[in-house]
Amino acid sequence: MHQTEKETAELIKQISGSDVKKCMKCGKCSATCPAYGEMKFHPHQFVTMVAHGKVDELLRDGTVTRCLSCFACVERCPRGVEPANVVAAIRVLAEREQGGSNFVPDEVPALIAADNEIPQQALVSAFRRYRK
Amino acid sequence: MQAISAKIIERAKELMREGTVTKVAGWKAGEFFYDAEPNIFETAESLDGLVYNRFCAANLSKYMIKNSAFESAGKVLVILKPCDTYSFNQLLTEHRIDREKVYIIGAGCEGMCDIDRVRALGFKGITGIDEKGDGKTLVVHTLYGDGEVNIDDVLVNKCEFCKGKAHKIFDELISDNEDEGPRGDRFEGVRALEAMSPEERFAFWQGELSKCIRCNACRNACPACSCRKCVFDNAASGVASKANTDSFEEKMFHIIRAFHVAGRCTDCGECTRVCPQGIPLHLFNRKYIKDIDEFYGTYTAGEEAGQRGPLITFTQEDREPNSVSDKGGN
Amino acid sequence: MHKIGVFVCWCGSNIAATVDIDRVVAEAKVQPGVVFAKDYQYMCSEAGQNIIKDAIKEYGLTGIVVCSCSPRMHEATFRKAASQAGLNPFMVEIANIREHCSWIHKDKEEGTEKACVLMRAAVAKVTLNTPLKAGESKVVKRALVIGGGIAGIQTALDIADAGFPVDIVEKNATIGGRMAQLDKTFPTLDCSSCILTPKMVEAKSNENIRLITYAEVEEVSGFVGSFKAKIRKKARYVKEDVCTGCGVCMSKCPSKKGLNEFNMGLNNRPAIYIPFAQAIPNVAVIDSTQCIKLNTGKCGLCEKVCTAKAIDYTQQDEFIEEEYGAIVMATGFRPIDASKFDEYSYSTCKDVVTSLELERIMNAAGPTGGVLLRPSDGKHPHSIVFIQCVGSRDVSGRGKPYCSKICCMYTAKHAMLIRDKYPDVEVHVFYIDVRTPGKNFDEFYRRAAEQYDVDYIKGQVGKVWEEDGHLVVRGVDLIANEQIILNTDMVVLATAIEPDPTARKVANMLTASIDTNDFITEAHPKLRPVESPTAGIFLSGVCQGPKDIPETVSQAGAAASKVIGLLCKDKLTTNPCVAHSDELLCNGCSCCEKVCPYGAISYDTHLINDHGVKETRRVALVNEALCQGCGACTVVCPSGAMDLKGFSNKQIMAEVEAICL
Amino acid sequence: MSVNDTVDTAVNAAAKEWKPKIVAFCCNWCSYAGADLAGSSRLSYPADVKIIRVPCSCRVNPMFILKAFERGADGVILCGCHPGDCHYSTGNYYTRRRMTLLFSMLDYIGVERERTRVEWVSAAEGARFSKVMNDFVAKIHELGENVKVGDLRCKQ
Amino acid sequence: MSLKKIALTELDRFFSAIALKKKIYLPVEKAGQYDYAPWEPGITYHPEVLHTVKSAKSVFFPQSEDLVRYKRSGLSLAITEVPPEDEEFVVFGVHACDVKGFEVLDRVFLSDPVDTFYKARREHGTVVSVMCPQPEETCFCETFGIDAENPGADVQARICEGTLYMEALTGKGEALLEELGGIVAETNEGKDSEAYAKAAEEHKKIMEKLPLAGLTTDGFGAEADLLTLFNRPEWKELSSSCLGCGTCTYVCPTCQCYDIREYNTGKDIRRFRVWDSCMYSDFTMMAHGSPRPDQLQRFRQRFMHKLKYYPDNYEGAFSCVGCGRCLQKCPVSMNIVKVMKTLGGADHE
Repeated sequence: MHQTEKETAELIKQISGSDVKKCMKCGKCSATCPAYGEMKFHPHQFVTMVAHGKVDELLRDGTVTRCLSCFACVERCPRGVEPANVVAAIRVLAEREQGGSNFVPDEVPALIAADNEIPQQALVSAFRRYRK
Repeated sequence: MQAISAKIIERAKELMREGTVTKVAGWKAGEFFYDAEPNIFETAESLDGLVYNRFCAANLSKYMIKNSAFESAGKVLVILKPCDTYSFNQLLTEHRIDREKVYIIGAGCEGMCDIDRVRALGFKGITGIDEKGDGKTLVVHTLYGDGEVNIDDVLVNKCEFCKGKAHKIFDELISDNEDEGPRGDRFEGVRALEAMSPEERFAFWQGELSKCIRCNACRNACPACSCRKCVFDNAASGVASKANTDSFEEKMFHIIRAFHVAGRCTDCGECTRVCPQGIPLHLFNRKYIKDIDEFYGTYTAGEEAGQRGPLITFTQEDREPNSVSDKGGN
Repeated sequence: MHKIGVFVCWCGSNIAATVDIDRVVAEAKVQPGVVFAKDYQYMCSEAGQNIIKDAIKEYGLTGIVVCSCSPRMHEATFRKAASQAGLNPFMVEIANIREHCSWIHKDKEEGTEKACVLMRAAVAKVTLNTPLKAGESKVVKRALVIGGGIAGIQTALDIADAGFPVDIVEKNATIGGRMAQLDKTFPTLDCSSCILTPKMVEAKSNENIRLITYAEVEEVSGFVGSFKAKIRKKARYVKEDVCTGCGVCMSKCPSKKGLNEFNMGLNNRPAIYIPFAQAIPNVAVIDSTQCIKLNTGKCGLCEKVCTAKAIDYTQQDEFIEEEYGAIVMATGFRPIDASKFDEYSYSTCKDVVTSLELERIMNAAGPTGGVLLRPSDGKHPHSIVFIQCVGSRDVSGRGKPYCSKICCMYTAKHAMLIRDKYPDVEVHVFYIDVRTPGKNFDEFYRRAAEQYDVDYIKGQVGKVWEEDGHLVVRGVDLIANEQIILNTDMVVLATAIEPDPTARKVANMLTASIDTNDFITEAHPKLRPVESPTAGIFLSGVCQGPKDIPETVSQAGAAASKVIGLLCKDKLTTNPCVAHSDELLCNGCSCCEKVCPYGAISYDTHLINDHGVKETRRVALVNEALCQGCGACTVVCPSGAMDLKGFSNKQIMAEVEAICL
Repeated sequence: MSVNDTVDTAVNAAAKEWKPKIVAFCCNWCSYAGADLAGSSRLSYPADVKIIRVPCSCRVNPMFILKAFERGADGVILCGCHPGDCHYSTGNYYTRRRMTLLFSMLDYIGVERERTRVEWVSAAEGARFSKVMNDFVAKIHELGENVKVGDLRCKQ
Repeated sequence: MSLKKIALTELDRFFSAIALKKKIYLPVEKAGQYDYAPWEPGITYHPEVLHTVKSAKSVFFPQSEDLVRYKRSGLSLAITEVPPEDEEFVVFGVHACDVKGFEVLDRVFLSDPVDTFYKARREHGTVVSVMCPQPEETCFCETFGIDAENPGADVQARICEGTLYMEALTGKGEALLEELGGIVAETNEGKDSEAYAKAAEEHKKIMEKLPLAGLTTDGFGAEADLLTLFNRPEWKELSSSCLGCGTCTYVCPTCQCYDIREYNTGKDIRRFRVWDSCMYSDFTMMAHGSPRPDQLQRFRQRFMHKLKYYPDNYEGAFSCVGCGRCLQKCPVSMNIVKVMKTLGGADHE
């Protein structure tokens, strides 16, 4: 179903249950994030972007897949905003979107080449999750 | 009980003659075997009319308020059954009786019978009742023939769920039975109601309470309802009412009455016994007794004089009022 | 026959915007008993009050209802006005159509309807009001100040200056409190001790002030004008009046493992000690947990070296009982425990310190003699990272939801002082917002950034850890939008402040209400900021909410002036809304006596004439001076003999009926 | 239009028009002040709630609550200081016991339990006051009109 | 006069035929007890029930009834009258004692000043009496000259062998039976028929065997000396058990005292009357207090009224009908029989 950017943002808020308005822009989430360097946008930015309803780029960009779901940001956030839940919500949306896959078979050889030890289970479950 | 009865009369006469007491509160023989009325005997001779039989259920402790009042001269002898002593103690706790002015004979009790239950078994025109020697059977003589009933089937509700046969306060005991502890589960009626759906409960109470004629027998017989002037009689109280002009008024009356005696009611059962409409009023009081036991620890009003009732004390950890509906069956 | 007047206030547009005033007035006019109704823009103004007074006189009103703001705001105002016009002040009822109506309901129709209902309820109540006469109670001309920090000292000094005796009860061995621990004060950078110690000395020498140190209030009973307090003076094992404070004992004491509380535990002190050099009273105290003599019976060195013979190992806790007319709470604050924030490694890295610890490190009388040294190895640090809002503005449960107010400024102060004294030290400050409202405050902060080149980074720190003998800080710079990693030598945490843990206990004792953060609630946040809702209890300093020194001092003075105002009176009028027992209805059952928290109910047996029936009965009597009017007794009274004046059963039921119409 | 339709329409109209009557007893020191704070913070709650000021929650007699129901109230809520914070030290502890028993009895006679409630709201909890009232009114809306306890004469 | 009859099994038809046109009150069971209430389909008549808890007087003189209403609009007061009963109704199953009770009330309420509410009900009500089933030991109606077998009223009925025989005694009664048409069958058996007479005879035999059969009103009534009776010392002991409740009063078919009260509904004010009891401490309460401050006085008042004051006022008629309800219902088993036995008899005159 086609949605406007704002509607998508609302959906993210709904799914995540996160009250992004509570953010006081302290940056603790970003300061805490171990995957910060991997991301184009950073946890505090996700929150702000969702709050402002500017989420299309966030959805298109692969940033959220970089999140390790370590929940450090949730743990540390002094305002209870729960950025990782926002991430999870965006992921869910991505999963729901047919063809919006972030993981294509072509990538597999490279992944295996990079890390011989990568468990097959991880790859299979990644397909299950990210490829529809 | 015949034997006890004779002993009580003898002892009462003795105490009166020697001047220990100037009057005796007991039961006086009536027209029929079952209708002895509470009476204040003022002469030793009149004590020949005193009876103590299976139909002396009336609790005499409330009469002691008036008979031990400051202006009341002399000492009064009162005959109390085990359950009556709880009421007496509670009245002592509340400073309503002057202990110095009362001499208590604790009378043994084997359970009192309810003439209405005998009638409910189909006996009409009862002209006399004899107790058989086995202590289990009553022989009922009626205008329409005689019959027998099992005493257990016609016990007064309070005796069906007897609290125990030990007297909690007395000056002397005339008794030939031993305490066997409580009889039956007195909360079974409450539990049965609790297990119903709210709609069923509402229908049950609606049916029972709509019979109420506001005769105040329950209140006036109740030893805990001993207010000099009841709020429902006091035009200035804002809740005064004399009759149930609307279905709400009997609810208001019975809930407030139950609340006013909560923690003070000794479960003497007089309310239910005297109700001319047969409303099971004890189900209100036992609900509160059960709640109090469950919420704040077992408490028996009148167990001893001077106790601090559950509504005039608290703990910091008491349960929250909003939680009352969360409780399960247990 | 009732003649009720109803006065409807517009409160400018506060009420008038969402309540149709004309309709309320029209509705009021048809209420039974109402003979007059009028509206005005500001009923509380002089002109408004005159409308009320004139109407009372002109129409011979027997009761009035003012539809206005909360009775907590202006009930007293209108009662006074009524009284000036010759109407008993307790014949006034307030319908709260502002806080409870116009301010919360946006729909005018809805607001108007509700305002009418509230007015109706107030009219229904006032028709049942009876004129009440306030009783009188004595005022004990002595005040108690709980807490001997700058707030308590200033309050006590001001009260003492007005000529009233004051007792300061301080739980520590010396007065001075937190301010004594500070090195410099913002924004003037003057020396904290230099401005505090003269006040401490003054408190000691003022003949109206009695210092009760090393003591705690155990019990308080009574009420405004005559509180009774029981104070436990803990055994200090040193005779306070004999000790000269020479300090010889300290140097001889063999037990030197006690943590120096004054230096935030950064170094040790002997078992017998004087908290700090300028302590008042300058008297030693023995730490009973550390003292060898008290624990094993051996040693006794201090007794031997004390030439003044001040040591007394047998000393016991003493109790002082005293009456007070007023009590001031000045229980102060403490920093919260920073170890809850494991990401900052406070409990594992010695070089992560709190601001108050840094304060001691910077202080000449501190553990390092005022030289900035790393606690771990005593080396000079080259870089320091300050982290702000540690536990402040934190609703996650680890911290406090409020802003601690002072941290931005003291961090700027620290940063500036360090850069000034040690220009080689790099200083970074991670901040969320820098809040500097206050005279010369922002200028101060900007000076730190501009003149002293302090590096202010907008962002927070996610983790601090130790690596190769230095600290690593990972934070985020939100402006640059990058995560940064800084190597540093020290980390300073601007920990949130919280009320001293004794505050809750004391507040409960005084029946002063307390908020969810344990700050004492003021009677009104704007208009009565230094009073507790409980009469006779006043608030001074941080126990009421975070504040800096100048604010504390001005609040202390304000509290003092309120106390003085109270103590100046010879008599207090007591609340006439007290319980009253109708002896004709009383059963004498004693239930009311058992629930009365003030022991205000007693019993008497006497002859009662109940409509011609004369009987001697035991009946309850209420001591009106002791009764505070809670009403607990009224509900346990089954016969309704016990009722509360001003909030009688019938009055409340009339309100219920009017509301449910 | 059939008879049933007419009835339905009438019922719907009544349902739309029905506004619950809610009586809130608030203690002077905490909850009334909390309500004031809700007001000054402009935290709205439905106008169906009408507040009666009492010195302490322990002043509230069960008779007042039954009186409210008699007169057609749909819900009664009682607010006081948090246990331990009572201005009169112990008042709300007694309230707690009394109301526990009263509510239990109302439940026992089959009256919907949620029509009565006790909440502790401090003077500082304006937001909570507003939330409590919003929740309570929502609950009463869910339960609908009180038909079980009330004097019919007052409803005619 | 001829009888009409209907089989007891057909009573439902009988009731529904009447109910088509008017309300019919009869003893109705509710949670184990019987009181007069309007008949509705599904309600069955229990001929074996001797007594309702409240007597049949509650139909003509209900426990509470509105008298007048006022409404305030603005500052003016509008008064609405409550119209007296204007619809016909039937009271079925009234036994002899209760029928006699109506007479006691009639003397009070229908004499000047007439009680319009009561009068309207009496005029619109048709009473169908029934010979009572097995009398109880507490019955003593004969003491007051009541013929239990022939209870009287508009229609008098008797049940024998599963059939209800009815005889109209008044015009109203005739009209009622007339209206019913074919529902009730004409019968050739006259009052002198064997079965009909036998039912009464057997009843009579039981009546003679009743333990209270010999009770007389000697020592009471118009001839007795008021002050002597009033001052008898036995009142003290007699009243010592009285709890001061209103049970005896409320179950009594002849007690007629009522209190007038007002109830403010918030929308209007209703002035209503409710049964009162002279046993209550607030009975006839006045500003200075109660004229009978002691329970002894209140107790005496009730029995003096039944046995002396009422006879003085109404040509010797007693205001007790011997139904025995108070004997069965008094919580402390104190009752008028004990009073009569203690104070009555020739000895004391």
